[in-house]
Amino acid sequence: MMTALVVLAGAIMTVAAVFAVEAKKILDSVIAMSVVSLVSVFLFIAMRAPDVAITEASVGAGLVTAVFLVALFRMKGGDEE
Amino acid sequence: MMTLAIAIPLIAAFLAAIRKSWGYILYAIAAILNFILSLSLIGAVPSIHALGGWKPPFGINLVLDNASFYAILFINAIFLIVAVFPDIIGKYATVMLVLMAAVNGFVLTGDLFNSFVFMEIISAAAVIIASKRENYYSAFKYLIFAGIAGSLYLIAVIFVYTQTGSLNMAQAAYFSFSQKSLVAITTLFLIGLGVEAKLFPLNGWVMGVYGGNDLAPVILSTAVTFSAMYMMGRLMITIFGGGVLQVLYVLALITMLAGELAALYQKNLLKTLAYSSIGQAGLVLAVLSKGKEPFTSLAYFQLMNEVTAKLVLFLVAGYLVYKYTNLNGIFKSHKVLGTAFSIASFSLVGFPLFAGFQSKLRIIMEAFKGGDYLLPALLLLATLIELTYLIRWNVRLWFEDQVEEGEKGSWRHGFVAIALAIFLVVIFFFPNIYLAPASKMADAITSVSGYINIVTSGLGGM
Amino acid sequence: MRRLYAILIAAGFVYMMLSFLGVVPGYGNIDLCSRVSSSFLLKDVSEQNAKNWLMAKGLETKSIEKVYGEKNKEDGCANVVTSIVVNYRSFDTLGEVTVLFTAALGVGLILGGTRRKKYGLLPNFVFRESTRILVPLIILFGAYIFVHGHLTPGGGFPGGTIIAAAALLLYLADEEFFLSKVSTGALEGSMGGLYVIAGLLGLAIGGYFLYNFLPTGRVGNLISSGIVPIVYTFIGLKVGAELSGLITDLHSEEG
Amino acid sequence: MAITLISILALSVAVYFISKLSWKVGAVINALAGAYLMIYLFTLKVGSSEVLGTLFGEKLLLTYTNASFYFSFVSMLVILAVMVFAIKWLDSQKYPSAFNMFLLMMTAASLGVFFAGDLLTLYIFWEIAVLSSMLIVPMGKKEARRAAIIYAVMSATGTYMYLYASFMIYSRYGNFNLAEVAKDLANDPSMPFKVTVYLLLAAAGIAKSGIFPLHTWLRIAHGNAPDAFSAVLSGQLVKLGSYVLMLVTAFFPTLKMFQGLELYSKIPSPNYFLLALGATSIIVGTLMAIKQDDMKMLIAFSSVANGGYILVGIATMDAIGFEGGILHVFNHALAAAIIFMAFASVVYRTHTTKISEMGGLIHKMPITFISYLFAIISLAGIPPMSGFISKWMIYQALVRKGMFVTAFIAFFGSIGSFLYVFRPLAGVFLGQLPKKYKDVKEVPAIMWIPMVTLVAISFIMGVWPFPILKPIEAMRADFAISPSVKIADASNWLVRGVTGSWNPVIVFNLFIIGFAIAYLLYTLFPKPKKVDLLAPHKEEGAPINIYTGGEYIYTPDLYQYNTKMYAGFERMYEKHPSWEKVLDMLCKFFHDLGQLVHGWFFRPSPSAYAFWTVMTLLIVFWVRW
Amino acid sequence: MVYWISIILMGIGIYGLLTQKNLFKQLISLAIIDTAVNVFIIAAGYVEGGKAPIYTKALPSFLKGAFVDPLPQALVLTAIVIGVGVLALGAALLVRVKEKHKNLDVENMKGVGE
Repeated sequence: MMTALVVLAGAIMTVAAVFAVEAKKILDSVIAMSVVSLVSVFLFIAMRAPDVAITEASVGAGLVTAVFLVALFRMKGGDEE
Repeated sequence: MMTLAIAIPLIAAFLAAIRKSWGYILYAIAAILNFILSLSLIGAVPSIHALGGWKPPFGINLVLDNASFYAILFINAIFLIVAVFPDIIGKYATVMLVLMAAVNGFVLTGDLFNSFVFMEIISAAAVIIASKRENYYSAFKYLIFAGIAGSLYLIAVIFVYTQTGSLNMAQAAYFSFSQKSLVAITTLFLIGLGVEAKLFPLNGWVMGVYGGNDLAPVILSTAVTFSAMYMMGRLMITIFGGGVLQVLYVLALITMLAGELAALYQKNLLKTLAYSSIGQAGLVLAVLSKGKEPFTSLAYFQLMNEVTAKLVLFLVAGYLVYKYTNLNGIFKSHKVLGTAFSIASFSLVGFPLFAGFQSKLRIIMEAFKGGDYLLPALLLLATLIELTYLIRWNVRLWFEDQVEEGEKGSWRHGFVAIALAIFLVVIFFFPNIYLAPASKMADAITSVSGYINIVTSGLGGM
Repeated sequence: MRRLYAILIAAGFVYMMLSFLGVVPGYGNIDLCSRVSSSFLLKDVSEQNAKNWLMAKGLETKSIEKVYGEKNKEDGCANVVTSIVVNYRSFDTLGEVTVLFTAALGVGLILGGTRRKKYGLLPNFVFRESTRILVPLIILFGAYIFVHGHLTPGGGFPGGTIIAAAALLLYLADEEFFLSKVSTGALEGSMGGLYVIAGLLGLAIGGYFLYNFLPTGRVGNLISSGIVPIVYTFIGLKVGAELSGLITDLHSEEG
Repeated sequence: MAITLISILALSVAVYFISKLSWKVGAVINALAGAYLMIYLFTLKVGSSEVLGTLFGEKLLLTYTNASFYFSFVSMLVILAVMVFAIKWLDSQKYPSAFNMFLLMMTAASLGVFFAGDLLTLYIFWEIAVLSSMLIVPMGKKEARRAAIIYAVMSATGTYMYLYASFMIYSRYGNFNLAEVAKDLANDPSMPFKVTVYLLLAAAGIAKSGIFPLHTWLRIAHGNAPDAFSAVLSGQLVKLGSYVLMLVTAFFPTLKMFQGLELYSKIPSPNYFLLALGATSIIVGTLMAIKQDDMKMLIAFSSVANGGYILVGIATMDAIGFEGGILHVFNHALAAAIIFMAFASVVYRTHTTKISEMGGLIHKMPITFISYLFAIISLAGIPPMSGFISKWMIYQALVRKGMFVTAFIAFFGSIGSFLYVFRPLAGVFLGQLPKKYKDVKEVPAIMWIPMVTLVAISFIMGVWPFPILKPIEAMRADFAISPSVKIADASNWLVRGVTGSWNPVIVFNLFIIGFAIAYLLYTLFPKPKKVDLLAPHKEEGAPINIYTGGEYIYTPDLYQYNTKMYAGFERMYEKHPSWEKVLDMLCKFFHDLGQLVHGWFFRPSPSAYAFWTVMTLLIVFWVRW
Repeated sequence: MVYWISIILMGIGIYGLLTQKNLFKQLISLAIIDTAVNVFIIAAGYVEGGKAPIYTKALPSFLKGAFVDPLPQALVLTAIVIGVGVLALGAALLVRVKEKHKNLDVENMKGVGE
């Protein structure tokens, strides 16, 4: 059961990571990156690391995404020109 | 006591965050205190400090042996010298304080993960310093490099942990790794440290960062480089004894030639010097990678000479490049700065009467004694190239027809530069000022059992 | 073509890492007794013979003694990760705080301004008002997380981030909102200073920097584990202030 | 010796600050120091030895030998003359204080080179000499800045080869001491080692004395350096190279070292290689000198040729050749110094070095002219002056060894030298005086006295060469160069050669008689009338020039007869292959390589950085796994 | 298993660094590498059947297999925060790069010079 979930998480992460790298719009990339982070939170929980999971969820996924989005917003879309 | 070397600048940095205007004063105080402190530490060599009272393999420990003692002494002296220039430091005083704490910590620490943390602080602070004068793109490139390197370094640390079960350097030094794990660990560490140590081809950031403003080269090419070279020796020689040194040797030789060649092509003074510091780093690494005694001490001797000379060169160059747009014949108006610049560059080339002569010739001599005919040949070729562009710059700055009116120079720059330049001449006549510390450092670096002994005997009271 | 090469190189990297995996013990199949963490778990670091450890002898398989509810078991943290982060390896955490401090400082130096940058986007009324209600709750939640760091998962960093999230919310909700850099700076500076001073107190009292000089109490109690919750509070406030400052900097412009 | 050298080095720094107050005082102090050193040379005892200090655990030795004496004496002669000359001349210079300092520093360092008893000491003083002279060169014309760089690089190329070889020697024998090394080399069984060391050591001399593959710096450096300093460069510094070449070929027992490698008439092939380089330099120097329009560059190329003569003489491994070569050091030093000082005087007054822009200065600057005339007679090797004797001795050696090709080249060089020395003579001193130099005066006495003194010495040594041959004989005895015949025979007024002997006194008397007859004829016949080149017909008042067949001359420069003086001869090798171009290409190659490295590794975007990082990782992994 | 995931993620991150010309994408690739390394570290401390290293009233009786390794978790905690610091710094730099060079695409950036 757990193994299957981990495999699924891995698949999601891989797809999201590829999408983050290859997406045309940077906004999509940032969101895909935060998906990678969020799914990694699941992996951390699966590996019995609740502290890390909380930190990754708030700091890694939350804050980084927020900072990236604000920065992106400030630049008014890095990929349009 | 030795934790104070990290605590003082750190607390000063936090205080400086409260009021920005305190920055420079706090920096100056911390630099002075730290220098006095590192001088006073001589009585404590060798010893360890277990942080939080937790014994070494469990907790983090700081190791003060001859190598780390002289390294922090040298590094804090550089920070003290930089403290003379409030106009260079400007609003970057807080960052400089953090950097000071981090470099001291990086040198003193006896714990692998802790060294990673300090390395990351160093790179973060260095990126900020590099972004001075709107040099953002170069700083970003540096950040990407440091990011990759940091990740690889972290993986290497974890590999060590899975093998030895602890993060302690002394334990890693004692532990007998399997051949394959040693290869994995040292390869990753080599790349991780290579970025800071300017190993080819991981040194692409150097040109942009050193060439972009006046603060970055002054501190990054001196104190940070010194700490990186120290760590290179500690990890590659003391802790993981020898495995990767042949590869390092080859890469370092390429570094030396590549740096000098690129400097030959470069037309911007700061960038030329940046490349030259790559070349010199290559030389130091090549000698260091011999991993045996006379070479290690000579590597640090050469490093000290190079760092002193580079400090002068970058101080003068940074000052002039941002004061004038056309540097032709500018030394006619800045005779003192010019003299210091010339002396430092001659020392770098290795003309007699200057410090570089002592270290370079000793390196050649020892290499021949060890039956290595390649290193001297390449060293001399690199020196020839180095001489070409340094003489070119000297001639241009002294003798070309002056285009811009010279202004009155800064006495701080003049005083510090000429004092250091005279010191370089003094070193030629009394090389032991540098050579004795360097050989003590080298003794400590090359002696694995000595390092383990320091840690285990430090456990006595616990 | 470029992509093909990139894939080849990335594949080479993956191959290398997989080869390196051979030296790491298999997934989930590790022996804690050979690692220092066993002592962290058992809270018997001070009883271990460090010299033997250094000589890589390790522990024999030991049955776990009663830890929960015991008095004066070393640092007395129920959450072993916290006990490592803030006690056994507190120095790393000091470094970590410094990295964040440096980053916030750097963002301030690179972007910092004295005026709010306006985008001309007016958030709607519901969002703005609900934010006002939510913010105190969020801050309280953050505070809870770092105060309970030694008992439950979480701690100073997530707690601080949650506080910063409140600040972010305020920025999104209100075009005019602008935190004073002086106040956040003062808070982060003083908290960081207090952390170092706590360490120096340890040096003065116990002879070791960051020494846990307070009584550690019973494992599992809120008032336990000496300076750990205090330090985590410092960290939480500091991180909160720092990240709020960082977000402020991202929203500011030179004026 | 040690104390003297070090105090002179220290004095040089003091001279800088004194010169800041008054450069004239500094120049006088320089001259006094030079005079002191000159006297000091005669007080030293040959064979005495001193320890300068220790470096890397090795003693730095100073040894005073006959060779040291001879070379130092020649150097001091030139330097002292220039130092006196500079007392007045410096007022035309931009950096008098620095000039004084570096000149004195260079003097001390050069003496250090000649006194050096081991390879390391020689290297140290050598580098100081190069460094201080390299800093004087860019004080000259605009081009001089480039010249200084080229000079430094060429010199360093040789020096680093030398350094490499000295450490090879040290790692093998554990010794830097020249005498010991000579012994060890004689007994060393490894031929490749000996050949390598020999050639690498010689490289320093080749670079310094401007022998063929590394000769290009002479043209640009001598041509553009401050005028009086060109005299030192050509007269003295180049002789450091000759000294090293003498050390490696004659002081090291090459005949014994390279036993079995004899190529032709008992000359070992490495020596023969050097000899061939010397011969090539004679050709290149002569041919290029003929082409030059700039008088200083012309003499610079003649220095290449004369360096070739010296090397050919030394490398013949024959007693008379050796003596000829060494004597040529003296002759060329004096001649070149006089010529460059004469040029400096001309430039001091006219501010140009272009031959085609000058003319007719003989009436304005007669003493300079006389000095120059005597110097070129010596340089071209025409009998009454000393230059002939050394060349004659070299020919003798070549004939004895049966090296007719080299002998032919040497003769050719001699003939060529008639051509090129005549060009400045005609262009600068003879012919029409351009209008702008109407008010040119002779240089002051303090400037011409050193010139005339050197002329006198050169002249006397031409008539009575035995005093200067004495130390050379002693050197030859020291180095035990066969055959050990007596060459300088003072009691019979003879210099003994192979095909005959040379009696300089008789020759001198013959020349005096010839000169008297010529003078008689000159006074008997009517004197030519002097007219202005553009003189119009006074009678008609029309602007018609009487010398150009009805055409008015718009550009009189073209009709100056020394413009393209040897045009026909030059046309023969107009499109000559230029070694300078080859070296330029080499420079460009390194430059491009730097650009490549820069572009590949340092300039690019973060992607490329990631690429190199991962590639390095993979390569290291692949190498080590 | 998790090792594989993390290593493949690292590979993707490196692929991103190699191919993407947009600086923001490169920063994102770096973030992915960071995450992957964190997963790797936690995986190196996982014990099959172990519990989270927090003491509660329900006590295990043996050390072996009772808990997962807490040390890597502590390290990752630090590493995450460090990563965030670096990434935030990078984002701030990018804002300025965009302002100064008008574009984040490496090939279209203006005024980068040599």
